[in-house]
Amino acid sequence: MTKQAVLSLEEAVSRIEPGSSIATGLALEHAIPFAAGHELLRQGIDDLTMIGPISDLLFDQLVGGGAVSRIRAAWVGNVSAGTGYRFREAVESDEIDIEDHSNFSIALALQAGAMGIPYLPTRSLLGSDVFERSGLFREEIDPFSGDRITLVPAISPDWAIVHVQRASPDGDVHLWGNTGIIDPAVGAAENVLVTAEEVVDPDVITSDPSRVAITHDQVTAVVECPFGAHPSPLAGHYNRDNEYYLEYHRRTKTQAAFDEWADEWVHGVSDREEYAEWIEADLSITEPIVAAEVRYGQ
Amino acid sequence: MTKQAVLSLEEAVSRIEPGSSIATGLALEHAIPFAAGHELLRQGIDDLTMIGPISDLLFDQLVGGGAVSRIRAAWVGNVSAGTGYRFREAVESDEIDIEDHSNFSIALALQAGAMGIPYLPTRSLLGSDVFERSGLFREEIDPFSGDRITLVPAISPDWAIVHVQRASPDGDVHLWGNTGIIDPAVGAAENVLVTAEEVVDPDVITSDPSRVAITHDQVTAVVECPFGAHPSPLAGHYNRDNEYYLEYHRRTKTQAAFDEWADEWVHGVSDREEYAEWIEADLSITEPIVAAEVRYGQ
Amino acid sequence: MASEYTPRELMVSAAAAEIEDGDTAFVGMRLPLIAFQVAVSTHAPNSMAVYESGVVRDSPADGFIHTMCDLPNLNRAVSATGMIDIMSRLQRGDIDVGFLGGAEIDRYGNLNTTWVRAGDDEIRLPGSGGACDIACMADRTVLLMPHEPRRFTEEVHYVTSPGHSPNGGRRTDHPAPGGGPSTLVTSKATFGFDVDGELYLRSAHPGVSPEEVLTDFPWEMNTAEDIGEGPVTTTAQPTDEELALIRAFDPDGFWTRS
Amino acid sequence: MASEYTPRELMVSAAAAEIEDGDTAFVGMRLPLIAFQVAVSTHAPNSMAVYESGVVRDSPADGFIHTMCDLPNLNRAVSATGMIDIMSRLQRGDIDVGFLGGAEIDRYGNLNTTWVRAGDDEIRLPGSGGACDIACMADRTVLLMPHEPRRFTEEVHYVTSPGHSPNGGRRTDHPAPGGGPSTLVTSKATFGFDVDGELYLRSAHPGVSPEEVLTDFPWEMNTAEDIGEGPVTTTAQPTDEELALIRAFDPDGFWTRS
Repeated sequence: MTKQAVLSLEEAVSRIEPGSSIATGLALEHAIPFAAGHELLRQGIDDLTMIGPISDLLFDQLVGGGAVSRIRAAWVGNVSAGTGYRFREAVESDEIDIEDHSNFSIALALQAGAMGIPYLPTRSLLGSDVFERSGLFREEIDPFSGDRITLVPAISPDWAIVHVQRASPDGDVHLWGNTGIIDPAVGAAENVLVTAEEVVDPDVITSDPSRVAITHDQVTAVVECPFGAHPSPLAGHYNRDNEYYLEYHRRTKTQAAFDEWADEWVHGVSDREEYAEWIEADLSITEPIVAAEVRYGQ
Repeated sequence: MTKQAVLSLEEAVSRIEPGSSIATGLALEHAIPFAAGHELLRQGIDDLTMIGPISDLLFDQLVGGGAVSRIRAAWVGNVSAGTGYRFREAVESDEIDIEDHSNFSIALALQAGAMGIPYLPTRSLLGSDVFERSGLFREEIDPFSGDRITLVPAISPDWAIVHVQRASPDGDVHLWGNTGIIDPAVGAAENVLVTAEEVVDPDVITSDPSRVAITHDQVTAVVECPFGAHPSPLAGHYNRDNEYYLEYHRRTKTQAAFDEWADEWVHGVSDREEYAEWIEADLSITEPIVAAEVRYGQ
Repeated sequence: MASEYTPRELMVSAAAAEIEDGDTAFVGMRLPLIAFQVAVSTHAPNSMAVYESGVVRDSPADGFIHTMCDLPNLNRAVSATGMIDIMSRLQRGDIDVGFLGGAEIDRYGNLNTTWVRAGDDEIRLPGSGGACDIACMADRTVLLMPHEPRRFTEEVHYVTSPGHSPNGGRRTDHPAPGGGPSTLVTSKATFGFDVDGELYLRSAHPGVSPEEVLTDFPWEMNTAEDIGEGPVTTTAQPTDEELALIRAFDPDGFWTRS
Repeated sequence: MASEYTPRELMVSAAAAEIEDGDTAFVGMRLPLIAFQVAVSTHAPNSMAVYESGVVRDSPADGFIHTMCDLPNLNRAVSATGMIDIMSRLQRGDIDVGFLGGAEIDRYGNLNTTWVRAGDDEIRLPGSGGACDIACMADRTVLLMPHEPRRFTEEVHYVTSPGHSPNGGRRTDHPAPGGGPSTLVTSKATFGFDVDGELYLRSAHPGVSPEEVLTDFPWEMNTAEDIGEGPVTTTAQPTDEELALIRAFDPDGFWTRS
């Protein structure tokens, strides 16, 4: 409830305890909090349960770094190249536990958490092995129509980690572009860590209350973290670094190869400023579009 | 699905058949589509089922004008003055049927419609007569926890009528400020009538996809209708005309008095341009606040 | 000496006092609109208000608000979304205190704003709005009513906003998940709810005798003293600062001077 | 004479042909990203695409998109919200056609993208993403797969994306509300699903014989002729216009040239 102070990435991530459940990668291939994820690896915070929809690469990296015990997600891999080798090997060798979801079932589970209800009903899942081979969902009869329906129970993560375009120091957030399941996850989570491309004056945020996607009462820590979503894109800030995903795919077929990759890209990086200097591709916005003016007032 | 042509208010409203169910007044005291409502009265479209949360005055006017057979709502009256006399008299004399809701139960009913599911569960209602004296809701046992829970069945109105700040001629909409239950109602409705303060070039709307609240595939008709929400306020455009609400309260204690009021304010008005000239109060925005810049691009 | 003030100004002051620093308050129509602004301007600077139309605020509006949707209540707001977001905050237990009004109340704090009886007739009132939801799910609720004996009844004609269980234990044996009513503020007195969820007299407003208050109820009502909470006190008068704020937030006295 | 083209370019062209003018398509990863852009640029100018990340588009992106979330796919989009909005459109029946891939398929169009068996080993694949939801709830689905016999199986190892009922009648006796698979496009042929929901060969791609296609399946597969739909045809080649568009939307051939 109280307003937040801006923390360093190191300090903010250190508040996450080993064994926590963390929802992240919530905007699908957009605005993935890679910087925060890599800091989890640097600090050796492990035994994590990762929760997400499609996870484009970050979950694979966290698995490769030994941080993960369990995944509750709809898809884990590399959207550019398909397989995430670290995820695949860990699941096949039973090193991590996997709870299979569809994108909608994980969205509904978090939405139920955000709404403070025990479950949400859906017409999806029935007839699939996502339903049949899971002990999570229930089939019930809709008492109004008599139809078969699936109930998806609520998930309330310990943490949601979100990367956004701009936040006030207090933790009020402007976010635009694809948002995936950020809203439900933030509503459902016990704590929210916001990494922001820019920390701005509160007046910037309060100039446009309808753009505010996360309010400070929901936020545990705010970090200013330029390029915090790289290699994923951030609307208005930078494009996707496709080559990074392809290079990662080529370089992480074995654990030893991953460890070498991580020594370079995760452990060899002291902070995000240094990291930003490593990026070779020109990802900058060269054809900006400015949103049409909107006024409030009285 | 196909894009829309901009219609006159008269032509757009004439598409609504007598006997329709209409959700409106969805942003509570903000952006109430009074212009469209008054056009319903001028055209004598009746036997309507009105659906809404708090209805600040418009439902009372529609009842007074004889357009309504049934109301499914959480509150009907005059937020400035309390009682809506036309509503009260019609309910007490059994001229209209009333289905009592809470704000959340009507929101959830429309949200269930928008989500395409038969019901939504809630922890509200149980223990109240909103639940006990209604045949609509069901009490069930949450199969996960064993707790008692209420199921709110979906409502899918024939029409939603929404007033917005700006729309493209195709029917894509920018809307900001309080939105109440506009999103669920638009998702649930078979048809959507958009009255817009301004019809703008499509480029204005597409400059900011995250501001788009209604997409053209959901819209049946678009009307340019300046001052279409008066006497309610519209964010960025005009303030609330409080005196109108008080005058209405003073002038509509009897049906005859209402008829006289309506002759003046509804039937005596040929179009919204003429209506705008009648407004005496200065409701203009004298202290504008411009939303901070947002960029997209690639 | 405190300044002159109206009964409604005292009610606003008493309602504001029910908001603790750090609280999130669910604010609806009328007096609570002013009370939140007073609280956040005085003793509860870290409080926040949510409004079911979609607004979240943590500061007073810079201009009179007739309704939650008036434009000054949107300017510089924390956020503006929609009702599902706001009600979800309520349903998941994030709302500390909600404000409710009523045309009728019974000893367990059940409120009626839907139908009342007048002789053989039934009189239709506007209905619940969000009141039923707030009553069911807020951690605690504060009830505001004009002090008129006809409003105090053994059994409300319609339970719009549920109070405590008649079986004792407040909300223990009640299906609503929130904490239920904690305080009633009328234009003559303030009341609490005891361990069994029954109303008791806590303080009488300046110039009102506790006995006078008690006779307005059709049942034998306990006082703070009866339940071991110490003597019935005199309600604190609004301070000069509070009165100045109330008159700034309601400059024509529309909500608070009549 | 048509130009030279790759098998994937033909698949994109065939997939684009499955989008009718006025359709709303649910588009995921890879080839369908290109196919929608081709369709909306040619025969289906009034079609629209939704992406589960939150974007709705009715025009091609002005730049290569590796994923649905690439910035060119957001620019000048119809709207950008979140997954609950997009999936709600699907669940309420507003999606005409959805695209799915699979590592394995059986005769009823059940798809597996979760676990496959290789000898005694199980190989873990990325999982469903939104595929299960699209398969359950879209009015119809179009399936795209490389034409490799190991992918065609009597029983998929895991039903990620449900197809038709094995009891006949397509989706009649099946709990999923959508219409189920309507077309399979491989790198050698296109297939329909008959009244019982079983795959049948509709057309072989240029240079491929129908017999060669049929022997790749472990069951006796019907052809269009067998079920009275006329002879097996040759799949239409991509037109020069389509190829030019495909190469504009995928300028380095990342998705379509390898």
